[in-house]
Amino acid sequence: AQDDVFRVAAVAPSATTDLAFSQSMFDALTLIQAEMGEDMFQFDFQDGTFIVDDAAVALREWAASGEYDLVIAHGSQYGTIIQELAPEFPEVSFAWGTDVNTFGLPNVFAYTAAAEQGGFINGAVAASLTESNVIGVVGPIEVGDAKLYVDGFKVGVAFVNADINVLVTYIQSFSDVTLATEAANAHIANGADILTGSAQMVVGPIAVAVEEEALWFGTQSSQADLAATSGVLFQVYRWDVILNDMIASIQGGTLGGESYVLTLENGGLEMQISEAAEMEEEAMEVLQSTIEDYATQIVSGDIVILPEAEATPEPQATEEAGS
Amino acid sequence: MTQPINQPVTPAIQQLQMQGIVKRFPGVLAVNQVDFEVRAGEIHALLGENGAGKSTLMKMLYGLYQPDAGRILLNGAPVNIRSPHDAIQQGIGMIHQHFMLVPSLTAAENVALGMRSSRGLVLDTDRVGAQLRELAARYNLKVDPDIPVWQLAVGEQQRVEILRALYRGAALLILDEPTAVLTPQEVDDLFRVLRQMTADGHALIFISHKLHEVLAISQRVTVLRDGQKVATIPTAGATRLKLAEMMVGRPVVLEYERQPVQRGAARLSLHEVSARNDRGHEGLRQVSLRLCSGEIVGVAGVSGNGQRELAQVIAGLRPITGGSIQVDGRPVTTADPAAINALGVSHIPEERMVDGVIKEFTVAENLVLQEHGHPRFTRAGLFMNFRRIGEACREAIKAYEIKTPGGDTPIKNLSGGNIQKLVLARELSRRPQVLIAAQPTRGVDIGATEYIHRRLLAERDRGTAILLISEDLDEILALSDRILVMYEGRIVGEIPREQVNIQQLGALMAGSSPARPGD
Amino acid sequence: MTSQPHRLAWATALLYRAQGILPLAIALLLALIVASALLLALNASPIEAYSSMLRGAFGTENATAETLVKAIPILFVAIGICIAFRGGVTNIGGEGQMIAGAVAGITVTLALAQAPGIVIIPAAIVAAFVVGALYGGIAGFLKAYFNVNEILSTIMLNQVAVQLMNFLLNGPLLDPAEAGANHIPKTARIAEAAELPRLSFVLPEAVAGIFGTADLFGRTRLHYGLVLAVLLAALTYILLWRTIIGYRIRAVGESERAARYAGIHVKRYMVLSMMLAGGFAGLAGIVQVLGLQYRLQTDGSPAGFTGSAGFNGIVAALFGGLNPLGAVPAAIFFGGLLVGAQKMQRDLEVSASLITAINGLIVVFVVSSQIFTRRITRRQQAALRERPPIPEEASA
Amino acid sequence: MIEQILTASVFASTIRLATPYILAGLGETFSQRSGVLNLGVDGVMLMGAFFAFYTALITGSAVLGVIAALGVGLILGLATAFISVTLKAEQGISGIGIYLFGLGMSELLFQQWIGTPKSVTGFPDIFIPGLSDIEFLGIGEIFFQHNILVYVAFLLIPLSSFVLNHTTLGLMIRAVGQNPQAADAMGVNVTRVRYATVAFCGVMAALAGASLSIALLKVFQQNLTSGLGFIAVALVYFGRWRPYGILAGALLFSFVNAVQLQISAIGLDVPSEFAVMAPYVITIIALVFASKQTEKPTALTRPFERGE
Ligand SMILES: Nc1ncnc2c1ncn2[C@@H]1O[C@H](COP(=O)(O)OP(=O)(O)OP(=O)(O)O)[C@@H](O)[C@H]1O
Ligand SMILES: Nc1ncnc2c1ncn2[C@@H]1O[C@H](COP(=O)(O)OP(=O)(O)OP(=O)(O)O)[C@@H](O)[C@H]1O
Ligand SMILES: [Mg+2]
Ligand SMILES: [Mg+2]
Repeated sequence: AQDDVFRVAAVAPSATTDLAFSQSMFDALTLIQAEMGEDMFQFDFQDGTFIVDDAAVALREWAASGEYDLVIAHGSQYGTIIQELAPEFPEVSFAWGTDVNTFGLPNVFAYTAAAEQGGFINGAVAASLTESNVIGVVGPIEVGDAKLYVDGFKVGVAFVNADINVLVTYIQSFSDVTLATEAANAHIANGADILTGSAQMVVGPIAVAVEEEALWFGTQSSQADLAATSGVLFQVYRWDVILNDMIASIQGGTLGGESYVLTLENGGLEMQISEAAEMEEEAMEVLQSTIEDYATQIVSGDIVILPEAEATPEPQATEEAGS
Repeated sequence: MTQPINQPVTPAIQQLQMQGIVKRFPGVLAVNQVDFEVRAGEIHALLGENGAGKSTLMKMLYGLYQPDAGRILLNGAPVNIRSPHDAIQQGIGMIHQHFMLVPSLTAAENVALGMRSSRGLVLDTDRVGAQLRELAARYNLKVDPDIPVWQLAVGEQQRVEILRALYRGAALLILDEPTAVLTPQEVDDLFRVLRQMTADGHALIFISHKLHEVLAISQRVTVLRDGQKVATIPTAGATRLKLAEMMVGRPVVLEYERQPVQRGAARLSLHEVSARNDRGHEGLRQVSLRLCSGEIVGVAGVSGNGQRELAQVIAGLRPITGGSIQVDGRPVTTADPAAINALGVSHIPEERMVDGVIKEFTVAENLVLQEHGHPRFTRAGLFMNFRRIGEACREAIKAYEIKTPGGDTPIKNLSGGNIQKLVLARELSRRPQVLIAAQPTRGVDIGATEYIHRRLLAERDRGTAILLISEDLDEILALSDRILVMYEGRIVGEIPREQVNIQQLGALMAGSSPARPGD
Repeated sequence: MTSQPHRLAWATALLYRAQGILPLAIALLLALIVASALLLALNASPIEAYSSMLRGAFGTENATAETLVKAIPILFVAIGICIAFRGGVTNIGGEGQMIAGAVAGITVTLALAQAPGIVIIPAAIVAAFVVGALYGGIAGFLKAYFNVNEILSTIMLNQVAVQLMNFLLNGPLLDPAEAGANHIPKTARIAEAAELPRLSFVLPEAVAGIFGTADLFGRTRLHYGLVLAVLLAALTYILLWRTIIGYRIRAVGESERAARYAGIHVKRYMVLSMMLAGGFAGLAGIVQVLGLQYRLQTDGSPAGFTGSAGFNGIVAALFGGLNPLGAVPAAIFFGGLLVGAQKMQRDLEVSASLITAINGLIVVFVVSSQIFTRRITRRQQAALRERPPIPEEASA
Repeated sequence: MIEQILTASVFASTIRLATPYILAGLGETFSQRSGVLNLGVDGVMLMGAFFAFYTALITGSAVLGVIAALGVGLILGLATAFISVTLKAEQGISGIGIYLFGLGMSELLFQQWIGTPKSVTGFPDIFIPGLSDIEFLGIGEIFFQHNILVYVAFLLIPLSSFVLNHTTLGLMIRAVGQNPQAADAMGVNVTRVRYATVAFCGVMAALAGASLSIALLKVFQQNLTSGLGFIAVALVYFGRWRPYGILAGALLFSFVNAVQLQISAIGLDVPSEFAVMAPYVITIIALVFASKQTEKPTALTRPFERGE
């Protein structure tokens, strides 16, 4: 941009209030704006563009306008668009996720989240809290960070107690609350006393957890308010962490070529304990320390959650982005 | 939506007058300055050709249309009839040209429809049914209130309509072409009922094309032509010829001179053919017949005794469950309509608006309904050849005196008579060996009827074998060389032209017993 | 609309269209007025909103291009719907048939990756049409021979299709590069050669001035799918109103009984209409892939891929009077509506939901206005009927 | 194995899932029986769901929530009637328009008035005294431990069937859908009847929405129904315009859904895509075998013109 205001534009597939994927990005941008101030940082956000071609139109227009320092396509389904668009507008910096593939383009950032890490911790903690030794998981489609989270969660549970039965249902939809709710009900009926899940339709399962007084573990955004006393632990995507890095390198003249991964290590993955959860002081402290304990082990590599092939890939750094 | 009276009331209409009535439809002046009057205890006949405006005039009386000008007086007092509901309230009932019954409902339900129930919100069809039976007994009409009307023969359906009007206490009853579909016996019964009603003080309006009926039943006749009133005259002293000329506006011939029959080789033969009807019952039972070139064989019978099924099996429109059919000695028992067409069999279907034409299609498109794929009307066996079709259409329009703005007009804009002429033109233009003519002049006026009859006779003299299926005995008698009578799916009698007598015919049609089917 | 093309029919048809515009315009106006209330409630300026909507739809070279791009799949579906509805079958299965076509098409495209475009593209298009037709044919067959209501079956089959796609994109068709556990369900990118060429118009200097570019749509995503769609719209018009098959399809649609009387195999033609409709929807699917997305990808929902073109196509077809030629402007109208709405969302930073609501209002108002259009038409037909009938010297 | 899948809770889940389909389907049945196809059901459901939820959220009363839903359903129903009966608009299109409007408005209002997903107390499950603890075959759990709207839905089935077949109103509805000209000629006010049924359809759709947002799910989110209303319309065809037919369709569809969820819950190795697909496939197959000739309302989607 001409002036010294840093301008960002972003598309996201669902609503900014979805308590999940899209909200995580919106919250991050809002946070950055709060930190840098309105006069230094502004952003446009188009939500609900689950139709890929609608996103394409927005991204192209923003890129062509030349008014934006960074154009974000927040959704792995937008990758192809970026791949086509970026070469046409070499002076514009693009970012897309969740993925680590920059297509070897100098003006494309890629970002993703090592969801299995928080998944592991959620799972381990859940394992230590379950009394029925049955835990229910409601997932959307068996792909992307949803799958990573669920896989990590299962490993975490097994890490603590291999006998615990983890029931997993993928309902093949990110949005079908009714199906998600009945899936959760099925888990409860099969003895689950703890539920978790990923994507925006988890509002259904959360309501079930509240109703059935089961515990809820969340991911992507904090669902503490909705989960109320059922909520325990949430893995929150702090995109602001990596966005700040991107902004820095853009201001430093590097428009892309690098990919970022939210991890416990870089603070991009934040484990938030629900305030609403009714826990005694010491229980709280115990929980705190166990979480930190697992975190350090994961960071140090003492705990390997998933085999190379199944885990979140390492960030790529292309030579342009090198120095 | 509710209707207070649930018992026949004593008629309250002494006199009804329509004064200076005008009704315009887009492009048509349907009714033009017509005065009309009917009194309690009289039957006033309304005569006119297709499109003369009879139905429209009556629909205004029944609140279905609003007059553009003129007024209606009940017992001298002006009334405003905005809907059928108003008309019913005023004690006016109407038997429509196209029956106004809901096929899926029983007779009792059809009567109860729109009336207040004696059980409040809950239906009382059983009671209605019982009362219907009483009423039917009083007028000596036979109906079963408890079976869906689609299962009733046309005559029975009409009885239901009449009973419904009586049940609702109609003091003035309009009957729009009530006899078009009845047998002589049924007509006689109807007339008996009508006379009884007038005796009870009802006022009746009777619409028909059939002059002898008008002469037989009415006290006064009003003739309409092109929406205008020609005259109102007392029936006494009027003659068929006079009325016919008033209707048509020119002298008409009511008897045809005919060549002696030149019976040739057998064209169509059925051997013990059986078939199911729409209700899955046996509609045709071991029917055998031979049809030779140069003759017209009439099939008489009360509607619903298998005539429809007979025409359909011959045309290949209905699968047969037994027997065999041959055209020119070739078996066509399992052939499809296209193949049978190609063998030179033409078929004028009974329900012309449903089977015979496609309403939304143009006159030209309808003219090639079966032959649309014929080399004559196609290019490269793939495209329609509209130039050729257009030519053929213009010829047909001219040759058959079809009144239409042109070949590109949707056929639904034509009058019934002209649509029938088009069907006739289409079927005859294929120079058929065999012609199945089902109810060829139903609902068609004198002018057109006369024309169609002449054409059929000409075809016969040309050597075509014609099977004439009709519920109009006059037509059967006027045209047939032989008459077959159908009853309950069987051919119950054959009478050569020379030996016909009405009583015998009627008896055969009624299953050779006073009782009629459907009872 | 008289169903046989004829000079006079054409003249009047044009006249109808001309006069039909008036109620349409009023309806749009009313819809926008009502929508204004919504906008004001969200303290957004209606004027701004609508001007940005217009700009977003046709304001710039790129906007116009995007409108056309959006219209392409809608038009393909609409063409098929014209055939189906004319043939008397109600096809609500456009979404599923699009998916079926796209899956088949991309499979062929990837299989032929090495072949030249001249081979791949036609092969993919044919595959998409055939499989779309077969998928649509299921509903047609069930209707004709098992009397299964096609509205029910097509609605259900939409869901079946999307699940099949999810399965295939997670397994057999998954992009090898996406082998990782956190893969995204998408196919490999199609070969450059398989891409539908971009469509642009080289303008002579004279005109270039007006458009401000010598290479109209040069830098946009507009692709040759548009040409194909418009071409097929014209061909379908001919099919329906100039050929024997079209005659039979329409006959079956208008009156099954009369069609049987005419010697037409009614059931066969029911299935055929449904198959053609499915085939065109299939084309809509593959053209989205070859012309725009370059790979097939799912978010689990049909709309994610189809953009609801399978439904919008129905509305466009009905707006177009179930006439493929009428469907062309109708589809573009919808394309503009959808693209313009997105632009409005960006400019005013109102939520996508407001846009959806406004689109709903516009559809309702426009369709409600057609009663007035019909009245005008009827008056014109009456005028037509008043022309003197053929003189009849033969009579009397 | 089998007893692992066909647990009482699966049948209970079937009953719960069937409820919105039954409510919406019954309304659509009345509308179609009178000759009006209402494709806007899903949109009206969403509006009903939202207003029920919002009212319950701010007043804390689920009952008021239902009343609000009924109100908005009535308004939208009357609007639909005006569009398709008075303005005689092509019912296929106007329905989609109404759907889009409801879809957008419900989400918009949600964002404006509520913002982020919240949950409400909603209707609790009512354990029918005596019946709810029948152990035998899990009868108690299956039938007698549901929220009030579930009971309402199932009670409305015999009621609707009675109204359609044994009341003067029902007779008028059937007649108007079969032969409006005849009904009109008998003094039935076709327009009024259709307004009544279409308005009722709106009310029922809204109630179906409420049964999701404040009874079954107790949350609201954009596009909460995700197309459920369209399935409900399809089930009307499945049920051949008869209330008990709707019941059969809704139960079949929901049962297969409940079973597929249970199957994946207990970890049987069925690709989830095929599990999710099952209800749709089986509904079609069932219709193939069930199909005799249907008694579709003859005048369906045909506007009424007097004297034609
Ligand atoms: N609803 C309508 N719209 C337009 N024109 C109509 C309508 N109803 C009748 N007409 C026209 O008005 C004229 C009178 O029609 P009407 O039905 O009254 O004739 P009719 O005397 O009853 O003929 P028929 O003996 O065939 O019943 C005809 O030209 C007809 O085409
Ligand atoms: N030689 C012909 N003479 C008269 N009519 C023909 C002829 N050929 C085709 N037709 C007409 O074309 C229609 C069907 O004939 P055709 O043999 O083309 O049917 P088909 O193609 O075998 O079956 P389908 O009707 O399903 O296409 C019928 O209406 C028939 O009247
Ligand atoms: Mg008449
Ligand atoms: Mg007549």
